[in-house]
Amino acid sequence: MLSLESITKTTQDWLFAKFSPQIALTIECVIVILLAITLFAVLGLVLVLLERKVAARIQIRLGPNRVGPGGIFQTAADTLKLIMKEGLTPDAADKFLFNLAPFIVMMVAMLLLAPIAFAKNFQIWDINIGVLYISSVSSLSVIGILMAGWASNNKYSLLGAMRSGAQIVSYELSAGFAVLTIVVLTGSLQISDIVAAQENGWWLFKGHIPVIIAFVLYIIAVTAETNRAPFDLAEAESELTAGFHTEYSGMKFALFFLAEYINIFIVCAIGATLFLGGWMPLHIGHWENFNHVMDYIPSSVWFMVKTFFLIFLIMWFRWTFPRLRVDQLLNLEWKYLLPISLFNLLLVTVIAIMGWYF
Amino acid sequence: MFLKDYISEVYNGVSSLLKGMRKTGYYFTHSKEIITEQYPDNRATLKLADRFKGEVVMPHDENNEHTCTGCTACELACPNGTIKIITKFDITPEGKKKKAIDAFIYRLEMCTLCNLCVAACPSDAIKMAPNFEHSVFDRSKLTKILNNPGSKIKEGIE
Amino acid sequence: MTNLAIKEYITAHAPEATYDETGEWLTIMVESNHLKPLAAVLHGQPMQLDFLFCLTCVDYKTHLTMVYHLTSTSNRNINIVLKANVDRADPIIETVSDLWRTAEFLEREVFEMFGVDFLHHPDLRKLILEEDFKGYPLRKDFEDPINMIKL
Amino acid sequence: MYNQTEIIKDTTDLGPEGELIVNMGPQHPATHGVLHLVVTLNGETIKKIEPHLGYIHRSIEKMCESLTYRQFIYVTSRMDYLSSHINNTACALLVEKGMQIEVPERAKVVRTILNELTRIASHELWIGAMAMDLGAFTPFFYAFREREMITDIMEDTCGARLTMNYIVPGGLMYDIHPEFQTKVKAFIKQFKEKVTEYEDLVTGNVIFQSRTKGVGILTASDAISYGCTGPVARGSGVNCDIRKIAPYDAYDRVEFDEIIETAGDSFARYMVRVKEMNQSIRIIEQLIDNIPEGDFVGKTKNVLKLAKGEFYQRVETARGELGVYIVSEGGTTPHRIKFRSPGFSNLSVLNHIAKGSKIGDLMATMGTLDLVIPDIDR
Repeated sequence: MLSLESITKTTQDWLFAKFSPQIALTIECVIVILLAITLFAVLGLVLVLLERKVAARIQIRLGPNRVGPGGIFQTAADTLKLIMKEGLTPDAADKFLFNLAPFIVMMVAMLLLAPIAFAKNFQIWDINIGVLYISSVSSLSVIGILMAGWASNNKYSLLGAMRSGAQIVSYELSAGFAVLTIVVLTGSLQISDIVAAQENGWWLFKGHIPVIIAFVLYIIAVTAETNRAPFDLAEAESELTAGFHTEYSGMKFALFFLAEYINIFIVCAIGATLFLGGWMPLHIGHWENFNHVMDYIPSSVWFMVKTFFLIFLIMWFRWTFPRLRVDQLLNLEWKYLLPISLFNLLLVTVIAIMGWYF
Repeated sequence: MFLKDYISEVYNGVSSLLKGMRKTGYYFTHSKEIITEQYPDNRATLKLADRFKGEVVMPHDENNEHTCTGCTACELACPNGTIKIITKFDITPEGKKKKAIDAFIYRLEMCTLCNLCVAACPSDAIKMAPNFEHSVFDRSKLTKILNNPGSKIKEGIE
Repeated sequence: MTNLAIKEYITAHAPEATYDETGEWLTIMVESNHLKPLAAVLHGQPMQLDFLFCLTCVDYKTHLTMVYHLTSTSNRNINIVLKANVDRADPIIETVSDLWRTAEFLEREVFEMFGVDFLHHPDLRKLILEEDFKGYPLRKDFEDPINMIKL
Repeated sequence: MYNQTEIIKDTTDLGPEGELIVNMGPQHPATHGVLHLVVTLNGETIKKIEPHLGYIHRSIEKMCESLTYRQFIYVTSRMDYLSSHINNTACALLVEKGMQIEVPERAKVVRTILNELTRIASHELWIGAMAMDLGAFTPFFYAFREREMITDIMEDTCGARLTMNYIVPGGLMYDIHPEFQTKVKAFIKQFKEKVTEYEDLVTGNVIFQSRTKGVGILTASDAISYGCTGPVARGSGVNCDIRKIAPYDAYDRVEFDEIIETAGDSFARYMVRVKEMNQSIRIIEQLIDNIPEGDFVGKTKNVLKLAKGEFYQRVETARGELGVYIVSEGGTTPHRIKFRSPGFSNLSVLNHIAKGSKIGDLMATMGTLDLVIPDIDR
């Protein structure tokens, strides 16, 4: 069966047979970069369309349906429009920072792609501190947002950026604790180890209620971290017009937009890896036949299905709930999520030490 | 006590959120609830209410005759000067002069579609038509002459 | 409270007031400099006309008339129209915005539309028109050649 | 209003203690039109709000001075366009009062039904816009689905969806549509089924409640002093329903409750409007099967002339008390006409109740005041 693993393996063997190791590695790097950029573009197009379709269905509408069959080329047309638009820079803006900010946000999103296992043995970089790397790099994105808000020299942008700063810094904590529960259970920070530990069942099912709580906390925290409704205070359309990207237009705006969706994809991919077993197929106890059938589905499909399920969940939140107020947002974190996640971590540690999980 | 309140608060909050998600989830999975009207595509089947006030028209019968006597009641009733009537004098076969309209000028761009002219008309010469696709490339096309060229007043209308 | 009792009560406080009962509600006419004290009396006990539901000005070409429509939220049957003539050339009247806060905005509107000057108003600026607008649009002699209002 | 240079000067200067002056509007997603608020902020906290009006001022009062008593009614549809029917009713009632025109029973009942339908439509739109102000986009579409049924009914009977101009002095312009009753009944059925959705999505939602409860508190005495009417005042516990105080049309023969909430916060104002929709349904249910037969318009002269004098008519629109004050000199046109619009007074209280709250609270407060800018500017 043709799998992503065999493709990468043959490519690598062929490259190392043909060229010296240094050149082969360089070519591999170029291929990976090209693939990553392609993935970005495709994900951006697909996720924006998906969001619009989900929103439309929830809002008893049809959604985009004019460009191409069922409107599938709508986002491509939108991208074309954004590329052709002039990227305005306000007169009073700090021009260097203003133009730099979207790229910082974008780069952070790209860096996060490295340790994600898309399929069995299909990973850019299986770093041994994968989870730590993710949580540390993802917190960098706030710098880009603050930079954009400050450099725009617009009061709405500034307010949005400051809100975003407070929000991301606080929600990092619960997201970190939720991730830590899995690290405690697995005993490793490496992504491949975490996936391998879920071979006989996903942590969501193995780890009793504490892991389910951790999963819920994780989803809430990453929704906040990616500035998605109901925590979209940084943008807060009805309050701050567009928040930190009020002054951006054209492709610079598109980069922010793209980065938002890429971030959603990444946090959902990490969520899927940690709690839903990444590319691991669904295995149930001793049902050998069932497990065999499940094994026939390619691992990349498993990964994508889980990720998109989580993405759908986050979109579902967005189109159902009203937005929180800024002080309520921080209340929710410091008064509810943080105590619960601390207590939860304690429970999980007890479970892990006593070996009470399956 | 504090802990009990805390837990019930969290429980009530989460359950209210889930209730909302169930509602939106219901609509997500039931595509028959979609109410979008695909307007330019459904023009053939689109039916407006018969009373819809789209624009003022002057109905003519098959002999190209209307019932407007040129009394200017509609012009007086109009609150914003949309209607202008230019009259002329026809010579009837008996040799008598008879007042008739030369042009019934109607400026759609000024019309607020209030129906006061139709209500004021003593001989039911004008009525509201359910047309709504009024956009044109030139504003002057919105100034219309409602009586057809060569049209006459119907016999017996005074 | 009947109209007669109201009239007696008001006459006790403002003897110069004149009355008109031809309309739907009792109308009291006073001099512009007596308006504020009378308004304070009406606002206080026992009348308690605490609800100013309309404040406007009418241009009679010879003079301007300020019109105040008052009612009481505790007794909705009492409706009183208070009127005061002001000079057209130099319209000045005391503000009532300290009694009824709603008058603050309504008086600003009258100020720019009729040019009536309200003494002791906390924030008498234009509300609707531009700062440098000349003329008083709702006066009868106002003509704007550019933005035609009359048909 | 400032001119261009002054805006720039005014807003780039930081006030004392790092105050931030933000121009919200005339183009802002939450001001629903061209309301311009100059908001002084200290961080996220609002220190002062100053409304600047006039962006859509059409001088309707001056316009009406040159229109006859038949003609001026259509202009009032353009004031508070969400309750245009009720505005028209106010004007027609005033002319009827001034000329002692006898209105047929049928016209009275139909007017009452249409007024209540208008009120429901206005509240439906408000509920959607309110939820959207707070960041929930979906209820807007659900609310519009129900509102669409009302506009369809209006289209059938009045020939227009928003600015109807169906009411003339003396009665109605033409008789109701033959299917009017069945359509209204179908609407009532659907409305009763779907109104629970707002309960699930908006009213019961913990985020919505925490956003609105205790926000923008208006006390009863302030509500009276600031001249607030309608749901804004009733949310603070002030009895001010003109339909009860001075019944007009067929309101004196129907049973309904005046909704009073005493909390005075945004949630109370929200609840008043939601409950009012149910009361409107109750009124319609009482009348819809008992529309009397007969003429739909009373006998009127061709040229309407009001007697010399002053006339005042109050009606309850969806936003509060609308007063029409006409000074007549005995001619065919009014000498002076004044519209006491509910939004104008309700707006004046905004600074008072939103001061000291957060920017997010301003949206909730402003949303529950239910401002319609053409109504404020006239």
